[in-house]
Amino acid sequence: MKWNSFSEFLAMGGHALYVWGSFGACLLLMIVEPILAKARRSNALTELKREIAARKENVNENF
Amino acid sequence: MSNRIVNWFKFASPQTFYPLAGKMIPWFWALTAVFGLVGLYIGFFVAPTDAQQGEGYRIIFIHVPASWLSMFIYLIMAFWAALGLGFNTRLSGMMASALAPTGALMAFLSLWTGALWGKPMWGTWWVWDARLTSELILFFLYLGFIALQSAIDDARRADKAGAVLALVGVANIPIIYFSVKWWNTLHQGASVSLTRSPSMAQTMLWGMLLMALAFWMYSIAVSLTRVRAIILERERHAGWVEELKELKS
Amino acid sequence: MAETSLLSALGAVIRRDLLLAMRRKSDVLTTLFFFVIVVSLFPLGIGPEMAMLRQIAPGVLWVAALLATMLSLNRLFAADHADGTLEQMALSAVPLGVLVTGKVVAHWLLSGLPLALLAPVLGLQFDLAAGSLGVMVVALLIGTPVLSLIGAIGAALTLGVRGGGVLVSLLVLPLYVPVLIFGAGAVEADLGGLGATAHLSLLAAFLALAAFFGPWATTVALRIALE
Amino acid sequence: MLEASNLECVRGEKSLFRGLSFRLDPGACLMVQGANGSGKTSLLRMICGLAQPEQGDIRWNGEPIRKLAEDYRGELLYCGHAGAVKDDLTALENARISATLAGTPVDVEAARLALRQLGLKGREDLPARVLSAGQKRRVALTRLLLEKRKLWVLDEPLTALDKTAVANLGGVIDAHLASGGMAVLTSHQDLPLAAGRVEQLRLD
Repeated sequence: MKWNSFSEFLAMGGHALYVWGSFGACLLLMIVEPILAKARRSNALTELKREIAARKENVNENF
Repeated sequence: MSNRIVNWFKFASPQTFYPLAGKMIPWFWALTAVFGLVGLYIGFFVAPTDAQQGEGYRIIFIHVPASWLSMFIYLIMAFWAALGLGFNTRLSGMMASALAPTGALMAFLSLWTGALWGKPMWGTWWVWDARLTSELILFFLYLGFIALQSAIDDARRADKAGAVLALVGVANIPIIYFSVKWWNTLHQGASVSLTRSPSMAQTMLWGMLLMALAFWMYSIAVSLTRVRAIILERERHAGWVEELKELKS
Repeated sequence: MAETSLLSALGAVIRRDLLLAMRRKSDVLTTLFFFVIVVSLFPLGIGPEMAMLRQIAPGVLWVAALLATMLSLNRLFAADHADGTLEQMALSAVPLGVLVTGKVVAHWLLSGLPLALLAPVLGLQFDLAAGSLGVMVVALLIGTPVLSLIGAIGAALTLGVRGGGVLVSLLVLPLYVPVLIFGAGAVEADLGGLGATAHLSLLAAFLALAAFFGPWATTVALRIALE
Repeated sequence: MLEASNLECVRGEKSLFRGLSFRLDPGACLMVQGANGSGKTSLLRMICGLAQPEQGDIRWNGEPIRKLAEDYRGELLYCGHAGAVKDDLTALENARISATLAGTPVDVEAARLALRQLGLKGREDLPARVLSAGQKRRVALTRLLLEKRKLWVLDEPLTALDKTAVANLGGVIDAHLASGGMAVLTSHQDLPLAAGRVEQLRLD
C-alpha cells in the first residue's frame, strides 16, 4: 500500500483541490447524465400513456 | 434491392432495436463499473507518485480518457450521420443525436480536468496549448450540432441537417488540430504533454487504458438509454409502441 | 448539359446577385461599415501605443473580417428561399451545385473582396508597414473566399430555422479557426521577418479544398432545407 | 409519360395519403383536388422531386425521377405558391433571369413577346415592386411560355388573376396540351380547359 493513512490519501500530496476537483466533477456529471437520460425516457413514457388513454377514451365514446 | 439488405434494415429498425438496447444497457453498466473500479485502483493505489508532478498527475486517469472519448464519439457520430444520410435509415439519425450530449460532456470533462491540472503545474487555469485549444473547438462543434438539431422542429430534417454538419465537422477536425498545433509551436506556447512524460510507467498506461474502457462503456450505456427515449418520442404514433409492456402496467 | 452553358449559367447567377445588390446597396455597405467600426474600436479599448497596436493588428483585422462575413451570411440564401427562387434553382436543368457556386462567388465579390481592399486603409490606423499591408491584402484575398464557401454551408443548414442568424455563427465560427490562424499568421510572420509564403500557400490549399467540397455540401444542405 | 405508384406522404407525424397511384400521358392534364391540408402541395412537390415520398415511386418514361435528376428537371416546370419574382428587378429582367436560371436563356424580344402575351404590355420595364399581385403572378407565369418544358406542375396558378387573365392562361395550357404537353395542377377556381383532356384526382 503506498498511502500511509487515509488523510494522506485525501491530501494527495498537496494537490487535493485539483485531483478531487477533477474526479469529483467527473463522478458528479457521470451520475447526473444517466439520471437525465432516464428521466427523458420516463417522461416520454408517461406522455405516451396519457396519449394512449386519451385515444382509448375517444374510441369508447364513438361506440 | 436484394432481400438481404431489406432484412438488415429491418434489424436496424427502431422497433427491434428498442428492446435490444434495453437488454444491453445493464451489461454495459456492469462493464463500466468493473473497468472503472480496477482502473481507479491502479490509478490511486498501484501507480507510483510522479517525480516531477507529484500526486497531481493522477488527473490524467480521467483527462486522457475523456479527451480520447470526446474525439472518438465525434467520429462515431459522423459515422451514424453518414449512414443515415446515405441509406435513409431512421435509427442512424437517432443514434447521432443520442451520442452528441455524451460527446459534449466528454469534451467538457477534458477541458475541466485540463484546467485543474494546469493550475498546479503552471499556476494558471488555462494554457493555450494545442491539445486544450482543439478540445475547446471540438466542444464548440458539439454545441453547434446540438443547437442546430434542437432548433429544427421536423425530426427528419433535424437528422439530415445534423448529419451534414457532423460530416463537415469531421472533415475539418484534422485541419483544425493541425492549424492549432502549428499556431502553438509558432507562438512557443505551453505544451501539455502528459502522456509523453518520461516517467510514464507501464502501470500508468494500464490505468489509463482501463479508465478509457470504463468511459467507453459508460458512453455506450448512457447513449443507449438516451436513444431509447428518442425512439419513444419519435415513434409515438407507431403501432408497436402501444404494445410495449412498459405501457401496460 | 454542355460545358459552355454551365459556365454561362454560372455567370448569369453572379450577374444576377450583383445586380440585385446594386439595387439594394445599403446591405453591402452595412457589412463594410461594420468591419470599419469594429476595427476602429479596438484602439479605443486597448490604448494608442503604436507598438502594441502593430502587434495586434493582424488578429484584429482578421477577427473583424470573420464577423463581417458572418453578418452577411444570413442574406446569402434567405431572400431566395422566401420568394421561391431557391426552389426554382433546385429544379433547374442546370445542376444546383453550379448555381450555388455562382451565389458564393457573388457573395465573396460583395463581402470578401471589398473587405480585402479596405483592409490596407484600416491597417494604416495600426501603423503597419507597406509590405505587411500587402501581405494582409493577399492573405485576405485568399482567405475570405474560404469564409464564404464554409459560411454557405452554415447558411444553408440554418435556412428557415428559428434563430438562424445566431445559430449560423455557432456552427460556422469554429470551422473558421484554421483560416484565422493562417491568415493572421501570414501577416505576423511578415512582421517578424520570417516571410509569409508558407502561410499563404496553406491558405491557398484550404481554398482549394473548400472550393471542391463546399458547394457540394451546401447543395446537399439546401436540398434538405427545401424538402 | 409520368407514372406514380403507391405513393405515401407523411407530414410531421400524420400520414396525408397512401396508396396513391396515377398515370399521365402526353396531352393530358391532371387536376388535383382536395381540402386544405390534404397534401395537394406535398404531392406536387413530390412530383417535382423536391420532397421524397415516404413510400412508392414516381417514374418519368419508365425511369425513377431520382435517378434522372437533371435530365428530368430539364423536362419540368414548377410554379409554386411563391412566384420567384424579385421586387427589385423589372418584369423583363425577372422573366429573362428566371429563364436563364432554369437553363434556357432567352433573348429580350422573346421575353417581351411573352410578357405582352400575358397582358403586361407597357409594364415590362417597371420594377416588380410597383406591380399588383395579379401582375406579379403573370410575370411568374411567363416562364410557361419561355421555357419549353414537357411537364407543367402548377400549384394554384389562378391565385390573384382576374377573369381575362384566367381565360388567357386557360388558352396557354390548352395549347400546351394540344402540342403533346402534360400538366398537373391544383386550383380552387374553375379553369376553362378543353373538355376530354382533364382527369381528376381527389385527395381525401
